[in-house]
Amino acid sequence: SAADVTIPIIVKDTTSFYWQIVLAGARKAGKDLGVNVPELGAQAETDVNGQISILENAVASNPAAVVISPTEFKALGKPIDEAASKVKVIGIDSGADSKAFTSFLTTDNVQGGRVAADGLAAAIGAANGGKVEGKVALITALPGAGSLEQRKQGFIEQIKAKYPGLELVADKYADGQATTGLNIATDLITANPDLKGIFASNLIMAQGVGQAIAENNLGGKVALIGFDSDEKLIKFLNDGVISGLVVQDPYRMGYDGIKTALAASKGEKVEANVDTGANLVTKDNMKDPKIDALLNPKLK
Amino acid sequence: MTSTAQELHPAPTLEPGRTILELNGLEKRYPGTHALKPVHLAFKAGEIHAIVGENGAGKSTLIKLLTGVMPRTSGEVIWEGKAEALATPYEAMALGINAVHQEVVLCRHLTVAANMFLGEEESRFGLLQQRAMVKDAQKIIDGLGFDLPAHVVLGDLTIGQQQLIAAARATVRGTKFLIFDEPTAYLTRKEADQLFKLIRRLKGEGVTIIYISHRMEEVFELADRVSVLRDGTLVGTRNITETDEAELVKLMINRSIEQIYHKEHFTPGATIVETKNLSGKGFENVSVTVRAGEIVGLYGLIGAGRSEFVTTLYGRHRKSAGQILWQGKEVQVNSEHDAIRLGMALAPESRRDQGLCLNLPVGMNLNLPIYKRISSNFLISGAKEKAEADRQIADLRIKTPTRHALASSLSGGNQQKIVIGKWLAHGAKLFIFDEPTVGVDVGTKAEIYRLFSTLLSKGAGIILISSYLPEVYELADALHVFRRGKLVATHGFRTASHEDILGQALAEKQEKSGGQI
Amino acid sequence: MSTEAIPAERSKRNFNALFGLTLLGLLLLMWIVLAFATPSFATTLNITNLLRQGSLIAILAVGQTFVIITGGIDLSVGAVVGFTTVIVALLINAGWPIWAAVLATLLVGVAIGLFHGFGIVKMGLPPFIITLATMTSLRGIGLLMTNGNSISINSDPFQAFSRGSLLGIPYLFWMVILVAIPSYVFLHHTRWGRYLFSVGSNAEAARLSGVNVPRTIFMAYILSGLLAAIVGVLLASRIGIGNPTQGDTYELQAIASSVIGGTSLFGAIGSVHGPLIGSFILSTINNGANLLNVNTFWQRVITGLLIIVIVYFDGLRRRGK
Amino acid sequence: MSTEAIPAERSKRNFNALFGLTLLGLLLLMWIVLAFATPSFATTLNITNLLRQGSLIAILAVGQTFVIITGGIDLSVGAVVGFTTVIVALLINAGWPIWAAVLATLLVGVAIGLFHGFGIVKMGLPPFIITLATMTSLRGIGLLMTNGNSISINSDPFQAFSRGSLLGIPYLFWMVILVAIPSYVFLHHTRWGRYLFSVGSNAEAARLSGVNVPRTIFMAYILSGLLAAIVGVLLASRIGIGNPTQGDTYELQAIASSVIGGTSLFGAIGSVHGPLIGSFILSTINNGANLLNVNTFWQRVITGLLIIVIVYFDGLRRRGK
Ligand SMILES: Nc1ncnc2c1ncn2[C@@H]1O[C@H](COP(=O)(O)OP(=O)(O)OP(=O)(O)O)[C@@H](O)[C@H]1O
Ligand SMILES: Nc1ncnc2c1ncn2[C@@H]1O[C@H](COP(=O)(O)OP(=O)(O)OP(=O)(O)O)[C@@H](O)[C@H]1O
Ligand SMILES: [Mg+2]
Ligand SMILES: [Mg+2]
Repeated sequence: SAADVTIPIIVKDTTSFYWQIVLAGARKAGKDLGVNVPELGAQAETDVNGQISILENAVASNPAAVVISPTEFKALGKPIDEAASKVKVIGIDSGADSKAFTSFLTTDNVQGGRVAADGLAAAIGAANGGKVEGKVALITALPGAGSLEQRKQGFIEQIKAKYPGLELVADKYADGQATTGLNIATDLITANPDLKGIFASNLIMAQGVGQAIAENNLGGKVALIGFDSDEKLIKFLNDGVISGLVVQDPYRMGYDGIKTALAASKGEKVEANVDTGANLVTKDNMKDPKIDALLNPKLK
Repeated sequence: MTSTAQELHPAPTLEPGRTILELNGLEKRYPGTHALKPVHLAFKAGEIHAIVGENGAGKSTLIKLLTGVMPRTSGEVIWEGKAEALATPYEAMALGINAVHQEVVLCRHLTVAANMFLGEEESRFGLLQQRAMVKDAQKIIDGLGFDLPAHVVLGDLTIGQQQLIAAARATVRGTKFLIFDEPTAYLTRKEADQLFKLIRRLKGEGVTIIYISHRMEEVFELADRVSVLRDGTLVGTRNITETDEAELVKLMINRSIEQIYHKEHFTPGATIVETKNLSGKGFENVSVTVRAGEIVGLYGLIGAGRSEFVTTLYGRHRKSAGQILWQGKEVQVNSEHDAIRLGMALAPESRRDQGLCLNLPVGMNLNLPIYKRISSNFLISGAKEKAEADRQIADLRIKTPTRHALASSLSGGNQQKIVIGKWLAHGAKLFIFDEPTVGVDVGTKAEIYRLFSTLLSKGAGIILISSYLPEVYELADALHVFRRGKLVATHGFRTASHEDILGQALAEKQEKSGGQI
Repeated sequence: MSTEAIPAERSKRNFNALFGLTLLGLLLLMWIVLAFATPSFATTLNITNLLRQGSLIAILAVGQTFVIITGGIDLSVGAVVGFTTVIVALLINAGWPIWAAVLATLLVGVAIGLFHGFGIVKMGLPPFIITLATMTSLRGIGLLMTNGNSISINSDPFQAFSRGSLLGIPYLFWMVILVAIPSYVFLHHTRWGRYLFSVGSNAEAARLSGVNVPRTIFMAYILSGLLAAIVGVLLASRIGIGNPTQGDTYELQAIASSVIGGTSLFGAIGSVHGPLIGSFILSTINNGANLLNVNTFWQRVITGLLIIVIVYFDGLRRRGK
Repeated sequence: MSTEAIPAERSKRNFNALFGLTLLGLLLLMWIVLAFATPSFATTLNITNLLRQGSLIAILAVGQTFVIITGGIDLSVGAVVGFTTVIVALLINAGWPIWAAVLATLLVGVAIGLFHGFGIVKMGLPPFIITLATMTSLRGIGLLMTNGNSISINSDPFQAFSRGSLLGIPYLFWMVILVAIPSYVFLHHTRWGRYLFSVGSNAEAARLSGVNVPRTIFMAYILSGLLAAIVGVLLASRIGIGNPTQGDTYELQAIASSVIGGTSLFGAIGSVHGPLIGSFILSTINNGANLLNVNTFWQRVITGLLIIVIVYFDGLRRRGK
């Protein structure tokens, strides 16, 4: 019976809100489809070895299929190959160095970085009478996290290619703490009084940097683009502290991941690659029903 | 005396002769040791009651039970007619019972004054009266005639000085019942006399005193009555006037000793070590020669610089001037390692700080200097390790369940035997013993002195530091007297009187610009 | 072994002041160098930032020092910070008045300290283990309560506190002063402070002297928990969210500040001013590196090297005495 | 104070064995419970996984134990693991033969240990500080070398190692055995092992007894560095990349394993088998929780509680003796 079917989902970092939305989507799919969905994940996005262990353990419990979001492209390659020799593996969010995925639902993080660059340029233009020029900065939550590196890569490429007027004066890494993001941002603003914009490439950094901008009353003067969304960031967006958020569709990723996995485990044919997209949310478009659904996923 | 201390504990108002404290079948078992078999004993108010016994007989254990340091296994303690639980030191203190424990237990990081008042700080509006406490502490120390500063950090004092502080501290607190567990172990005659004066004065004030010592003459000098413990059993209590040393020793060790100081004279051989005008921290211009087959004694008051001299010779501290000649050749001794390689061995004065790894087994402590010798192909030979340790335990009669017991579980005197014993198998040419018989019972003392002779007979030389004049006096072939870091006199075997030597060690009058302690 | 930073008594007190001064000297030196190296360092704005940035760790370091002086360690403080941001956020969002929410949160900190005291004194657990266990569990409980989400705090006055200033000095730094002065008096001028030292120096001797050793240990951990809860409230005010993963590695920063400030991990040596200076030395390194736009990776290398250099010279000076 | 886990001498050895056994008993109990609670626990596949997962921390814990026995601590091991994954990755990608790359990487571990010994012995720095500084700096250097990216290792044989088995036991666990046996002999049956204990118990007494204290301290940190480098190589083989941010918090897990295994952070008490069992207890908790599908947040809460319970009962039993 379907109730005996188990499909674990393994995310990168269970403590982050983004991944909780993915898990919520998966949970809903489990309920809708009558599948048992263990929610697993590493303790931090950089804990590659931890995720490998979790994958090994998940496969050991004989599931119908496994849904995984690899923390590291290369590192998870071999373990996924090994896992795929026993069960069907569905990838979500990020890739891995493996040809063994039955299906792959992804947000292109490089593309997300490009979208952020566009959003930042637009916000700077809007604040400076159309002139897209000045100093910008990038704050990355942690070194060594694959998806953050990809966002960084897309952002820098896009700035270089499309916005010659923008000068990237600082490219900083924090330690995953909102407070550190806040401190770095205040210091950057102090050192560069003419700073025009900041891209904070994940949820927790956007919270910290947003606070720095609010603290110094620089809303509108220093444009800020964040990545992902929660209540706090939406409030910042409403208050004009944040100019825009790049938002993915984690809920759908989780939901469709389980749905696809179930189909694949039954031997049905599934699509090999699905792009779930990255959208720029600003104060102007946040009421669109489609965007609103992204901002307020049905968590429960 | 401080006013505060007396306010805390009302002055004793006791008629002498009445029983103040009674032990009713007091018993203590440690895992593996029946340290105290049920003891019945009554202490009379205002008496000085000595307790003697071999190392490990259970003396300190008895004290620990009385002061609430350890829980008893069974039995009753009756204080002024009332059974008391005495479960914590605080309870004992509240009754006016206090002790100077054998191992000086104070806080080395705190100042002398802070230690004196620990737990009974003077404060006003919740704030410590630090200046007042330093002043009061100084007053207490001065009042007892101890020449020590109250504001320094305790850890900077020598072990003997710390012992004095501990005594001073207890007298402020134990206003009705005071226990001294080997208080003179590290003291010279002068300080001991000060302490005796203090004890007699307290007795005069009606305080009951238990006095534990391995020095018989002290017992006869001070005590009114004496009790003897053997293997945890009380084997007798005597009025001091009705007994003598021979009887007590017989009671203690169940055999008699004709002669404690075993002295054999050997013809001195070649010079082993010679210092020429050696100077360092705490001493200057010391020239001493040690030849094979002789004991060179160093005598002096606390802080006279003897320990500093030998530790410098041993390479633990830097010399500031002078030479060290080893078997006629000048050598640089830059570390203990160099010293040991040359053939020196040092049994240091503080067993707790320098002598023992307390939380390691007895066997490991004994073998520490010779592990190299008892290993082959990297591996330690288990058989040799066992044999060496067991031999020392037997030779020195170290009272321990096995060589695997932790050093910390041994009685004070037995710990001291480890400090000495670990060097005996080492095969050194020069043995330096700094206060080797501190806390060691008469029987074992005789044993140790006999071992000295064995070492000498094998061609070794010995430097013997002791604050107990009879010991150096009876054993040393050459006796050097230290005063304030200088070598002030040298005598041959028993060529000067006790009084002369003591006078030379003191000689406050001739001292013009005496340095600070 | 060094002998400084022992409870202040007469001549020792001078020594203490000197010791504090010289580490302070190092801090001032760093400030002077930075003032010349970058135009933005010596601005009011930046000094305000610096004071704010160092405040949180400074307060934690004081609490940690109490514990370390007794010969213990409190690994949980970072987790307590994260956990209490959640508590205060939930309570405020539930409509509690700010003062009540803050008070309740501080009580949570006290309760955690009590639990540590209980584990150490009554259950005989090593401080490292019980506080490590709390650290792990508390983050788990916080995550359960928030489901990994950040809780946005719906109170502007609450958030305004961390941004405000009085007499040009940010409230956050006022909080450091407000914590430091009673802590100083407590540690160096009351018997309780002295008992902390005595327990760390020789717990047996302290017990024999009638010091209530268990109570002293309880006190140290309760203070550490309380101060961590205060930091949690301040952090929540500063970042405007409750999030149980915040405060990660703060325990390490607090311990490092304390040790840089002259505290001995073997107990019985420590002060209140040392850790404060230590924590501001660490924040100055970060602030300076940001202003000079030092590559983040180099920043780590330099931080490590500076820690070695500072502690080495401080050690030299102290041994010299 | 407990008396166990002191260098094995005869009857002590029985005691030790008993101690080991009883902690081992706890581990076995957990296994039995899990085998009944979940059908997948007692499968070959899962046991293989469990052995692999516990191996890395187990090896680190042994090195950490050497250091802790001397009364020190090595906070750098996690960073050394991350750093050495980078070194071995770079060398292999530069075309070095695997054996040479591995050897060179292990030498890097030794060099780091030497540096720690130097800082502690020659510069007089507290172990906490020098190893904390190395931890910070090494991550920075590694990030500089990789520019924050991961380095893919172009060698299949190198990666195959961590996936392979011999006699049904994964190579990774063979490595634990390969490390544990010489470590056991070293710690409990050579004089160097005895010297570690004596230095941790009373360095002054050890010194006066002719123990070369500086050399002993150097030795402990070199061993810890070397074992951390071994773990770095194994981790690189397991994850197939060099990445300086790997091994985060491993130091804490290693210390916790060691303490759970009966090591005293005050030095002079510890064994080789204790930390091994301790680390497998921790990995069993994780493995079991995953198999039982415990919510990851609950998992943290439970881990913390179990640590308390295990150490409490172990302490009870030991005090009972
Ligand atoms: N903590 C302990 N654990 C186990 N055994 C102990 C402990 N303390 C003392 N003992 C044992 O109890 C016995 C009595 O010791 P105690 O210290 O009372 O002797 P003592 O008469 O004071 O000897 P000394 O003259 O050497 O000081 C000894 O055999 C000792 O080994
Ligand atoms: N760690 C120290 N710091 C400062 N002064 C010290 C220290 N150790 C010893 N001294 C001082 O050095 C001098 C010589 O002390 P030393 O211990 O050599 O004397 P001693 O003759 O052996 O006396 P004792 O019987 O007390 O051991 C004394 O003035 C003492 O106070
Ligand atoms: Mg005794
Ligand atoms: Mg001396």
